[in-house]
Amino acid sequence: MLRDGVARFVEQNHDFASRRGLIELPMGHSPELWSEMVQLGWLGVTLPEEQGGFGGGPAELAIVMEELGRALVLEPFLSNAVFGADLLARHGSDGQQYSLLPDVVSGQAKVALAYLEPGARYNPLWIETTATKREGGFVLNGRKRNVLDGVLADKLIVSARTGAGTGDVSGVSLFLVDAGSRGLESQDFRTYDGLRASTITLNGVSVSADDAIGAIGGAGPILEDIVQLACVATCAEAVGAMQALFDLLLDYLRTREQFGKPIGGFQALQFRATDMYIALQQARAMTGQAVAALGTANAGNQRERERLISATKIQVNEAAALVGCEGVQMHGAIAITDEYSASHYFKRLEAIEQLFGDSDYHLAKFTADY
Amino acid sequence: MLRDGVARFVEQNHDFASRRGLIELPMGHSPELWSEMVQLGWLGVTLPEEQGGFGGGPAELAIVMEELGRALVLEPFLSNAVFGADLLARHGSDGQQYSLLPDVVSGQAKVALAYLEPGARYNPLWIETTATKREGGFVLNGRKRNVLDGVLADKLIVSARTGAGTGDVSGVSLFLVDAGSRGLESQDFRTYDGLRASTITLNGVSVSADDAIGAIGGAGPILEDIVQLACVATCAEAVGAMQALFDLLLDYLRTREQFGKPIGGFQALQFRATDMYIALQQARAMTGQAVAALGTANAGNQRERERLISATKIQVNEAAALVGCEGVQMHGAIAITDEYSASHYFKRLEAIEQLFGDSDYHLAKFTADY
Amino acid sequence: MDEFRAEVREFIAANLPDDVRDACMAGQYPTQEMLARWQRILADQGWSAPNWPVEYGGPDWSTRQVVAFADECESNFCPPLPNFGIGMIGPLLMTYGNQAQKDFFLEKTRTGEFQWCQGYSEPGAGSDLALLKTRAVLEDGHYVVNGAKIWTSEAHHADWMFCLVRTDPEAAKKQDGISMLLIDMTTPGITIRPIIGLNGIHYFNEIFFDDARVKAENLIGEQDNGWQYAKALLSDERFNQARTAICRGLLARLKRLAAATMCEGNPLIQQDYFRRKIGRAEVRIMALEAVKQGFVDANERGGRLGPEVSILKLTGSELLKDLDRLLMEAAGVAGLPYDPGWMQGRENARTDDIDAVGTLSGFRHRRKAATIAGGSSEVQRMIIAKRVLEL
Amino acid sequence: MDEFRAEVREFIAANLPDDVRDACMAGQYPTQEMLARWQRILADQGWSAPNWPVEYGGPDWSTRQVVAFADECESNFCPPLPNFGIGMIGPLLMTYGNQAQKDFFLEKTRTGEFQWCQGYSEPGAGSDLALLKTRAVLEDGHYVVNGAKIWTSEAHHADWMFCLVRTDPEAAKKQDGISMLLIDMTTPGITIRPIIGLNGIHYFNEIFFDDARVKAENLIGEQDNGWQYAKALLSDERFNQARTAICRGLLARLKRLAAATMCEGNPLIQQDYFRRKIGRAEVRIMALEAVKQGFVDANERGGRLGPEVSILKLTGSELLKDLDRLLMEAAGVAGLPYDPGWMQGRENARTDDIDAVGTLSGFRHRRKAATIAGGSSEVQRMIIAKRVLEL
Repeated sequence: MLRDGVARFVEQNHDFASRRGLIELPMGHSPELWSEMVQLGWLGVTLPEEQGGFGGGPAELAIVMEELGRALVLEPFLSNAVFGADLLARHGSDGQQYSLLPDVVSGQAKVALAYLEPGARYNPLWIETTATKREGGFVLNGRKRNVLDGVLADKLIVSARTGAGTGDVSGVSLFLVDAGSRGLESQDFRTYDGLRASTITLNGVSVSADDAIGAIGGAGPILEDIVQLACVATCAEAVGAMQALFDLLLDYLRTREQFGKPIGGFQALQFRATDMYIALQQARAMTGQAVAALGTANAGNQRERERLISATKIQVNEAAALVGCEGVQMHGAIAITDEYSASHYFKRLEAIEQLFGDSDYHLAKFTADY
Repeated sequence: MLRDGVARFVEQNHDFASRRGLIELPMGHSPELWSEMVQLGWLGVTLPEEQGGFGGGPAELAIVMEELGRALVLEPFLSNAVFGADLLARHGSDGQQYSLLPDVVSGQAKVALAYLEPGARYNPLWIETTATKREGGFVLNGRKRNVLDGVLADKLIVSARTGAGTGDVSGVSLFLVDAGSRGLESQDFRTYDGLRASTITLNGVSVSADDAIGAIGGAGPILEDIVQLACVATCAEAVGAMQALFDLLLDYLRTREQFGKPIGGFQALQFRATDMYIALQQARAMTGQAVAALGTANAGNQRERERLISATKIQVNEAAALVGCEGVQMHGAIAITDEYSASHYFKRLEAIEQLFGDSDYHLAKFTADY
Repeated sequence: MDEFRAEVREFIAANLPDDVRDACMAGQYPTQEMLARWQRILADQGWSAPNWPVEYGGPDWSTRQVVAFADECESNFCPPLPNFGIGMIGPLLMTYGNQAQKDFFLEKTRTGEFQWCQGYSEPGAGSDLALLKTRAVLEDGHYVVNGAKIWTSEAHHADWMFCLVRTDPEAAKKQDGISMLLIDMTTPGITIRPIIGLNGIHYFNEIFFDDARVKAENLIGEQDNGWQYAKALLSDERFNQARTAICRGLLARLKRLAAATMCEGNPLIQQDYFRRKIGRAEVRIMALEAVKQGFVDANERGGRLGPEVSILKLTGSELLKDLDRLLMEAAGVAGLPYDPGWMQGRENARTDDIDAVGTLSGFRHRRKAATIAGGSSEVQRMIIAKRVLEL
Repeated sequence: MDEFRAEVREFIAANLPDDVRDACMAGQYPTQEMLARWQRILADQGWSAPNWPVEYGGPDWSTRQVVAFADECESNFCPPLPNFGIGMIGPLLMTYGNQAQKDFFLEKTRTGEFQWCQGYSEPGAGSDLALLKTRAVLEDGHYVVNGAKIWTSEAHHADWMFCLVRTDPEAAKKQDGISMLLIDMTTPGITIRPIIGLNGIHYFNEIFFDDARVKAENLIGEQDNGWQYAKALLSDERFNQARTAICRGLLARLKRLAAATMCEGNPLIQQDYFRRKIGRAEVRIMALEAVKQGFVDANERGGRLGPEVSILKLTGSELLKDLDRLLMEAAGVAGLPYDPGWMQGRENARTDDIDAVGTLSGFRHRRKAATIAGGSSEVQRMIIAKRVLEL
């Protein structure tokens, strides 16, 4: 039901031609489309009804992400639904829930998460940015990279270290920082898959103690959790994108003729399409299990859940590489142009492989207790 | 010329049926065939003419190995030509060259190399066997595994440590040990590819100082060199075996019919055969370069040569895995029987992957100076 | 489900004979006597036919329970149950057999008194079953059978064969005109030629029929309709063909072996590159399990499983092969020794053997058949391409 | 050979303009002006047509020298020479062109005054060149050309096109009845539609011919015989298609990038798993080089190279693709930023850019065409399977 609604909305309001146009805009998305999505209440998809949400959970989030992935929608949904609404609803202070959360859910305030650092590669806990205590608050110094949707954000959520060593889970704090703060510099750029991200430099940016999300020094697990949720949501997006690219390819294989017959009649291509199909089924099934595990989380099986999520990202990445590469190769020349959507799917899938940890990062996590 | 001679001899004196019979014999080879090979002088293939050899080098050795590999000959050629004749001719003392070398070249005395240890995995310098000095000689204690052709050997060449740490290149000595020595125990077994190997235990085995090959404590480089030569020779064997299996498969693909046409007409199989062909060409070309590098060796490019040999083994292993596995799979059911030679090629190729270092061992060596 | 698993584990602990477990743990083949003994023990408990309904002596378990049972048996070193009898012909008889056939065959199959083999493949016919040539002509209440079957697993231990034969060579479509007969292996005119496998062990056979007379009452269902029954069987079989339990068993063995194998002073499992290989394999098992679970769930909800179930056989058998290869890789040169005699339990284990390394290659080479027999990987891909992807 | 290489290196060091080298080092596309400037410098030295004989202004190098020259140019950040002109049409004209054509085209091609494009692929014809439909009809000493070409690289910078057209639509075999014309790109009736590539940059084009009149003297060789010339060209091209020099360049870049990329406090290149990936790629390059060297040696000995040379295009392009992917992997999220404008040299490099990471994806996505254009990997495999393996 939710799926049908999202799919119908996306189909009616977004297409590949509009995507190509939006990429060229300075902000890289459609304020109109975004505002309609917001009005449909999607940003509260994981929030209880009393917080203005749908009363859904990871499963509903995954449905929206999958449908957005299918259509390659450029809007900043992940940043605002996960790093904004979901994070604040679960971990925001009373004040933040009262003042900021409604604005986020209603699209009045846009949020981005600034967590990854140049030396971290993919580890969210590798934090060299410091938060030094000062009267009434903290001063932030450091550098964050690949801040997704940073160019749009009113508020940045910044991870910083208030104690312990660079890679430790303890001593981590999260702060809400105004995008226009003094000492905050943002270098915005396009990414190769048509999105926007920023490098953020913090030079003595002041925040108040009230801007902390979660306990000072105790936000490490919160950060890990939210990155895991985003990781699984991105897996769902990838499944949608892979399905769309695969459908496009199947259609092409059935209709495009060469050497006197549809190219789908060539056995080598049939076998490769079969391998793509299998990879996609596996990615979908694993993502389903990871979503379910997030939905029924309890403290007892945390490590098991972490392993499942890493395994899922590995499997999704592998499928994304296969479906993306073969989706271009088997289409042939048409797919190496910007005007045919296969190329956009390919680039998005390749970018997703890097987001929230590549396969090697997750494989190290997955095998940590061997 | 040499190649034609070897090929003709093997074709006339050995076939697959005889191989199946020989495997079941206690010694696992044919004394008659062996004695004819010896009489043709093959054991001196790398020796100068004044030492009773052909005046050949690594290139000629590789030719013999390739032809033996093509026919899956079981005879102990590598042990006696490389670890016997070649090693003694280059590094044996005057006494050994006078007394033992002629016996080895003429097949009067058989030799095996006992160098690999249980904890070493593939590193020839990982030696825990000790040689302790005693009046007039040394006492050996330790354990060696996968001693190829050990069951046939009159003399074992045993690596032992006379100094330095377990993995060091210095402090390594090589000794000639009578197979019947007191304190030497041999557990002989069949390997899955139809050869014979032994586990050797040395419990206080006495050797005289005259039994050392090379300088006491200085034989590490000799051991490394001879293992490298054996490694390249085995690559050549693999090339021969792969070519034979691939030819067998091509013939099958062209003649075997299914679903109304030769199975070689199915494009998926065509593409896979193409990949096998490419892998084989690459393995052959790399082996050729490694052979050439051994033939023109000088001290200056030793590291470069070592890297080339490691790269060659990696490439040969990869080809062996592909050609072996696909050589069985594409044949289908017939190839999973003992009575069809494809299964023997497959097993030999898989065993070769482990001999003188698997791909991961060589990859670590290859990338050591990154 | 956890309770159910615990019950199974307890039963195994109390009832699996030591000698049988030891053979399985050591990686040897259990002997025929061991297999029969264990099937009898399970039969007495009502568990020897996990997928059968209670009216035929089965436990009436859900699909989920059947899967969990197989998993516990495998991980606790039980010998396998005879798949041809329990997994295949039993259910087929329940659906298509007549009352007399059910009465005569089912109970004895359940207890293990009747062992079965499957007569499908023929010399020269390869993966294309519809080409089969073995003829059966009805004469005086008997089908007179002439022809040959090949790759017939365990035929030399079987009492009965379910066999596809051609009864109407004139049929328009080559899939038509085929019938399924139940054939007593002691029938005069049947000869068996052993085929020695890749691992030097007798497992496959070639079977020759020379005017072998089979009672007409041993026809399943209708004459000339055998292709339908064979197809129904194949699709029932597909869950088992994922072989997730065996894969889990091999993974556990791989971890033990990598922990016990030393690599220049450190256990192999501490080497980053090898951990990653194991990890990749575990992820693949999880992916296979996830896909299989999806089919199991759909099946429990009453959905009809289509040709996409071919994924399970295809990925399961490929994974099995790769796990076997990883085991060989972990063993290194320690995996080279191999003796077919010892693998069949005729001699004692080598004393310096780490975790049954001496039979690793035997299993690897036996299981090389997994991607070829029972519909090769190529055939599975053709099925998916044509029937699922409609290419 | 070492001396020769040293001579080339010295020349480059003394003559390659700084701005050109800088753009190449930064991973940008050199501009048309830069390409022309460098070609002119090489032409003055007699090196701008390395594969040409001395009578046409070439250096008369051996195959080995040509390969070494390309290698040194690539590793020392020179822009590439125009392959369509120097590598392809030049040699073709020497063999099949008449004297007037040689006089008119060769020298200007050598100096870079004439730039070329190749009119082979057509909309809808894909990898099967023999299906081409563009018609040319001889009327009053002119071929009147109608039809369209697609995927025409760099056509918007070209002065001339060598173009396959159909002159006899009635020919019995579809490979017959094709001719090769040299077409002035300023001819009335020619329009160019840009095709923006995967990386957002204009590189490919679609070319429409609408009664474009080409002088009959611009026919190569004989009418209806063009397929033979195209085939000859393709096989000459195959050495270059191994792209070993580019692969070596990418490998060096990969090592630099992995050394500069930090991974939780350590350089990525110190991670065992990543070293092994680089190592595997280097081994693959060595294997490609070894196979190529075999062909080069055979060629120098005067042997005729058969269809097996397809290996070089196939493995070279696949390797290129995998190296590009490894570079992206090494860069991680640092490889995400990308701006087509900067890649074309319209803006300055980002100051925080490690080793030109900001154009990595641009090259990767540009080179995704490598396994598709000029005979896709699928076509190469078909050639090997049919013509080498005779399947």
